[in-house]
Amino acid sequence: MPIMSYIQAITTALKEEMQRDNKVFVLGEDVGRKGGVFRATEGLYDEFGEYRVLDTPLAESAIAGVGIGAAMYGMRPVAEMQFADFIMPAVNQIISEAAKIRYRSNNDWNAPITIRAPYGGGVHGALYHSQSVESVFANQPGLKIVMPSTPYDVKGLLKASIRDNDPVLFFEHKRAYRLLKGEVPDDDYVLPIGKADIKRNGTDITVITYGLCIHFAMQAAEKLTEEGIDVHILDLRTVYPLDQEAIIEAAKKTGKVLLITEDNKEGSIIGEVSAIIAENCLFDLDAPVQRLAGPDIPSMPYAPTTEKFFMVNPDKVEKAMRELAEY
Amino acid sequence: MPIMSYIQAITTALKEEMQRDNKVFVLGEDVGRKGGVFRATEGLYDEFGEYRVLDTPLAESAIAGVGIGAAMYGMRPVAEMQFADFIMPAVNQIISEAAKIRYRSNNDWNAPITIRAPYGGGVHGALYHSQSVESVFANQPGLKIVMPSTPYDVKGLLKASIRDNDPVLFFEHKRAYRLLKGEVPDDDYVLPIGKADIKRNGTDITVITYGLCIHFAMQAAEKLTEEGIDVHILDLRTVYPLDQEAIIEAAKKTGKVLLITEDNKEGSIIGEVSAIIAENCLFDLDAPVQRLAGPDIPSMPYAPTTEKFFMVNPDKVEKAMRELAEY
Amino acid sequence: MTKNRHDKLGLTNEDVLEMYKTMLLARKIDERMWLLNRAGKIPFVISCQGQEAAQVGASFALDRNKDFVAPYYRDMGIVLTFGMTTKELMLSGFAKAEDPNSGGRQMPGHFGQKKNRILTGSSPVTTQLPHAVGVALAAKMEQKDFVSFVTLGEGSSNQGDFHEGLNFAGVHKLPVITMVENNKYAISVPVDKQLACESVSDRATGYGMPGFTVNGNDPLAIYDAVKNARERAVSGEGPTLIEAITYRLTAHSSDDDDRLYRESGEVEEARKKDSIITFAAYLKDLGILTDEIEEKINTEIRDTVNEATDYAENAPYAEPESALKFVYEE
Amino acid sequence: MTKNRHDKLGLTNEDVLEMYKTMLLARKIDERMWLLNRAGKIPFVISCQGQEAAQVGASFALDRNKDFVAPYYRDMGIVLTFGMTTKELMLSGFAKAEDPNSGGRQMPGHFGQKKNRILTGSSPVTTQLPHAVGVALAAKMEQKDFVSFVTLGEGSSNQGDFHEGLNFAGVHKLPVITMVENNKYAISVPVDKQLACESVSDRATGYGMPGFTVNGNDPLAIYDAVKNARERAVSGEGPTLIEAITYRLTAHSSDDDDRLYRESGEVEEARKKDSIITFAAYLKDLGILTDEIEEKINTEIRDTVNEATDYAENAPYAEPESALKFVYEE
Ligand SMILES: Cc1ncc(C[n+]2csc(CCOP(=O)(O)OP(=O)(O)O)c2C)c(N)n1
Ligand SMILES: Cc1ncc(C[n+]2csc(CCOP(=O)(O)OP(=O)(O)O)c2C)c(N)n1
Ligand SMILES: [Mg+2]
Ligand SMILES: [Mg+2]
Repeated sequence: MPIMSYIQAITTALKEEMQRDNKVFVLGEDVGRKGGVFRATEGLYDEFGEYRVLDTPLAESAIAGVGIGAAMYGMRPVAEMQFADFIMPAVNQIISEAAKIRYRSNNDWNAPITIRAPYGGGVHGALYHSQSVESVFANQPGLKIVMPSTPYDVKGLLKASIRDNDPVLFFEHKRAYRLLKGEVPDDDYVLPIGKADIKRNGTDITVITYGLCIHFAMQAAEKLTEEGIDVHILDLRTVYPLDQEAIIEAAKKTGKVLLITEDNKEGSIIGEVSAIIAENCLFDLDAPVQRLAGPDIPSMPYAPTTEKFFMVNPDKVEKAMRELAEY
Repeated sequence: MPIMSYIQAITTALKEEMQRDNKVFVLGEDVGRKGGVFRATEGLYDEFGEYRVLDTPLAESAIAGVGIGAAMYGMRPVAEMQFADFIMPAVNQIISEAAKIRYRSNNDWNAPITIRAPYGGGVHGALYHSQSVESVFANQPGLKIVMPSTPYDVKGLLKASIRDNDPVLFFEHKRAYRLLKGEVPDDDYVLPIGKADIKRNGTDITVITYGLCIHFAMQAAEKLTEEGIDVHILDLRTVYPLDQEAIIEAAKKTGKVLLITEDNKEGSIIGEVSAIIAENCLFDLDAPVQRLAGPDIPSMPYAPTTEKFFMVNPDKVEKAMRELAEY
Repeated sequence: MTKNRHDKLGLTNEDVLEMYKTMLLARKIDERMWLLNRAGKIPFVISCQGQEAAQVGASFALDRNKDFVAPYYRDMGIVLTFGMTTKELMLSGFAKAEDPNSGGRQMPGHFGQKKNRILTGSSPVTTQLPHAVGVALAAKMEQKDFVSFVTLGEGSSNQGDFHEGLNFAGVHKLPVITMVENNKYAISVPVDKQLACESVSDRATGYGMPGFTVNGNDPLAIYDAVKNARERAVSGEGPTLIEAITYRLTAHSSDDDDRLYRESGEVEEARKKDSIITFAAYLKDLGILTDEIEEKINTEIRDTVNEATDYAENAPYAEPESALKFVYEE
Repeated sequence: MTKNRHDKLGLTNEDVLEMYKTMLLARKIDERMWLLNRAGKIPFVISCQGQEAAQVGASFALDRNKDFVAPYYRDMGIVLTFGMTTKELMLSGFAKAEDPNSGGRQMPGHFGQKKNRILTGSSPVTTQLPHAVGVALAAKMEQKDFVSFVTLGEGSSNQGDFHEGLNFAGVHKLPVITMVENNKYAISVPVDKQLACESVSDRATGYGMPGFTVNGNDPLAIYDAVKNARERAVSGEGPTLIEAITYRLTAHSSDDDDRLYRESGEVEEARKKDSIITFAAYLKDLGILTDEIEEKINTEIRDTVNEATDYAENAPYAEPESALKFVYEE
């Protein structure tokens, strides 16, 4: 099986879907000739031409809104927001429109748009090129939010998102782009949206997280094996709507749960995960539900000292795991 | 003490603050001559003139953004979003700008803007005049979100919001406007932002909620007294950042907690409340942390059958309370 | 003596009579809705009154078998022309399950009907503009010869989506026609507190497209403008911005009291130019609308509206639990 | 023979020399930042190169003791003119605690300094425009005679905030001057794929204000335009939109490779019109910039930049825990 980076898996998924279905097209800022500021759409402009890899004016509400219109017509737009932080001008189109089109028309219309955006920190991106923005959208029925953690999942979930008949927000960790590599089959596979995935089987403590933090958790878990601590890791993969069953099962499995997000703690996605556990597994718990997250400050600063202070990393994860195991 | 409606308390607070400080001004759609679509700014145009009660063009991002600019200069704008549902075009100005101005300038600049908006359902408002939108903003350090439940709290908290040196979102339940009446002192009092308030002391179960649901909970609690069930009710009042201490104390008090919101369940503010409890009070709990909320559908429909199906009401609250008490 | 102005536009006498009938039908449905609202039977009305000529004139200039429309809440004249029935509109007014727009989920005025290519609309204003641009982008990509047509109020033309959408359309020369129905008010705010420019059409240059200001009380003038815009669009010349000067004859909605902010004299003045009266006069002067035909039309419309009202009033609401359906594909 | 053009603008020889010095200083700081970036000492640079004349010409036309500015990330020429020092800029480049813009919290180019009335800026483009309008609204409400001045790129003029902000300013005739620095590219996207109009200034009519397109390589032309706009503004005549035609001489930022999307010949061509060269030539022709003065200026600037670099490089970063401070008032 070929080994690919996380970002190569994105490009591959896009390319294969565009070859498969000529209704699929990409639009966004600098996605065309330049191939995207992260080069996620590299080569697509040459292969598919200007209109299927469309450089738009600098206007995110139009990128989303025009995409939604095209999707209602029957196209399959894949819109790129250059950074997740810059999705904010498009919030009205996403929450008021995309999320509600099927519902408000009583199933008459639908908007199969995929909106991709790189999120996350640890790349000297400062306040506005580092944010996790999923919680802004994670209370909007009608939307699905996918946040993959491996190249394999990226390809299967991006394809599933593009083929989905409802709007999907697809957030890609920008530090994962070139950091993470893994086996990605050549076949045309899709993975189910809405399903969490056990990334590691273990018996002592349960870690539930998503995105780049899966990687940190896997690293930390390896280390803790030596100390005889056996970690179970659940990758949410879809952070809205959550896979409640999988969460409940994973929590019950060990009775000790650590939730991790790179986002600020208060109001993040893992609060909901904790609530699901508190509602369904109370008597299976042997320890309070722990959360490891960024501090409640607007976003991570630029200076390396303070950026590091903010970011979740394998050491912080290992420490939190060990404490929970010893609880 | 005078008896006032919820909306009269709004108007009174605005008027008193404008009299007290001529940097305070109101801006928004139809707030001037018409006095607002709900009449919250009634009489202010006549008293303070066009520029202190400014009818703006129909453009929410400008209402927020121009307000933020004026606030940075040293004014104290109170911006009205005509319905909370229509705050979405202003999300970028609120999240990227207002929330981060103090932080990003390392305390050099600040933006003392208050943004008022009527939220909530039960008024035949359909999908776009019924939403609870707080969770969109409840993960944004730098913002404060106030959601009062009584005329008394309205006056004290709106004054506090206007005087606060940071941005405050102030959400008013539109059905409470004329439904709720209560004693409101003539004095110039302020109430602390960030502090929850015990609205009823009880020993059997704890209900934590905010806004109009406090009213439902109080009604249900009265009924249950007859059955010998004694309900403790905590009013969050500020839903971001949450008053963790008060939440922990209230949860520990009875060991049985019911969280209520009118918002859709998944990803709502009460998920975070539950997480705080799961993190801090696990061994004090005698029952799983219960949540009563709207269903996970985009918003409540227009038809009375389906609107009623969505809305939290005293009956649903009473039923949930009784079940928890009997757990 | 009144001159025939529709001949040279390629409109037959039947066409213009049909236009008038549609305008009148819209007016009569709207009037009935107000009565029902005042009688406590329906919770909300938002009116087309005063804008029917612009709506119907424009729709007649489109291809009703292939073009897409993205109407705003006042556009009863457009959706009627595009095939929505009186009964369907009444079902929507009563919020009944059978309403094709939303199954009673949305307020009246939130149009949408896929089989007639009426895009589903929402309450936040101007969001439909980029949608129409998106449909036009699809037309260009797929090399189809349809256009999309989108409307909004003059107040709504101050939203960012107006700017972003029209610039996008201009850059890519997309087949989309935008008609701003300038009815002088955005709820209580008069146009001079909304717009810094003289005419909304002044904004067209900024988006590299032609802009026209047209008398919105004259369905023929609007027809002409939209017809030309459509020709430009399908021949690849790009988008057009049209401003229709109209007047809002009712309060903003059934929740509004317009006496708070405008003089009744102003409304009286506007009523004199009401297209329902002036276009009828044009047709009468030309002998197209005879007394006999008029009576027949009136009776027909009355019957249609009565029947639709009865039907809708008696139709069932959606089941409570049906609220859970269609959040996602099922 | 070169004609003296600054006299009749009311500018002395000292003034224009000062302008030139500021332009050159901005250029030299910027060049140093690139060297530091390529040497791995600072993670990011975003340049003013090619836009200094517009920035400095405009700032000199403002009242540097009372006007407010809301610059965008390339505006080193503006903040230097408004009182930010080379050392402060270097502290920001190195993200050090002492950086007055953000204490090292933001990337370089995210300007802000209250004592000099430089509004704090962010990364999402165009959000600063409504802020400047808000400051101008305050000026009007408080009957003060200052103006606010805001800049942005031509690509950024397609954001909704441009439209909403300028219309607001136009309706209320607010004392705000907007200068779009049209450098022909928005990252990789050339201006003809960004804007449907010929000139950004074509958009002014839509906001009821005058619009001018000015040669951004000529600090005197820009000075003149902004000076007139300022007079209009303080005398209550309202806002002005100015488009400065410039060229981006560097890649978009240190993360960009512009060879992917533009020909080097195009850049070479633009370098010939570089204001640092052409304005120096003007001053030399008039005998204002002598060889002696030039050498002195160069030495001065070199020393200043060296000193600032050394200082900033050796200055401490903010403490890790300091990240927790100033979320709210403390
Ligand atoms: C984004 C948004 N903000 C506010 C509203 C509330 N609102 C509904 S209609 C309206 C006025 C619209 O005026 P205009 O665009 O001129 O259309 P008209 O009603 O006059 O036809 C307002 C403010 C809304 N629907 N959407
Ligand atoms: C809202 C938003 N979207 C995207 C970006 C990413 N971005 C940064 S600069 C830029 C191009 C800006 O072009 P222009 O306005 O012409 O200014 P220039 O850089 O050419 O001076 C883009 C797309 C951003 N900063 N903000
Ligand atoms: Mg109007
Ligand atoms: Mg540019």
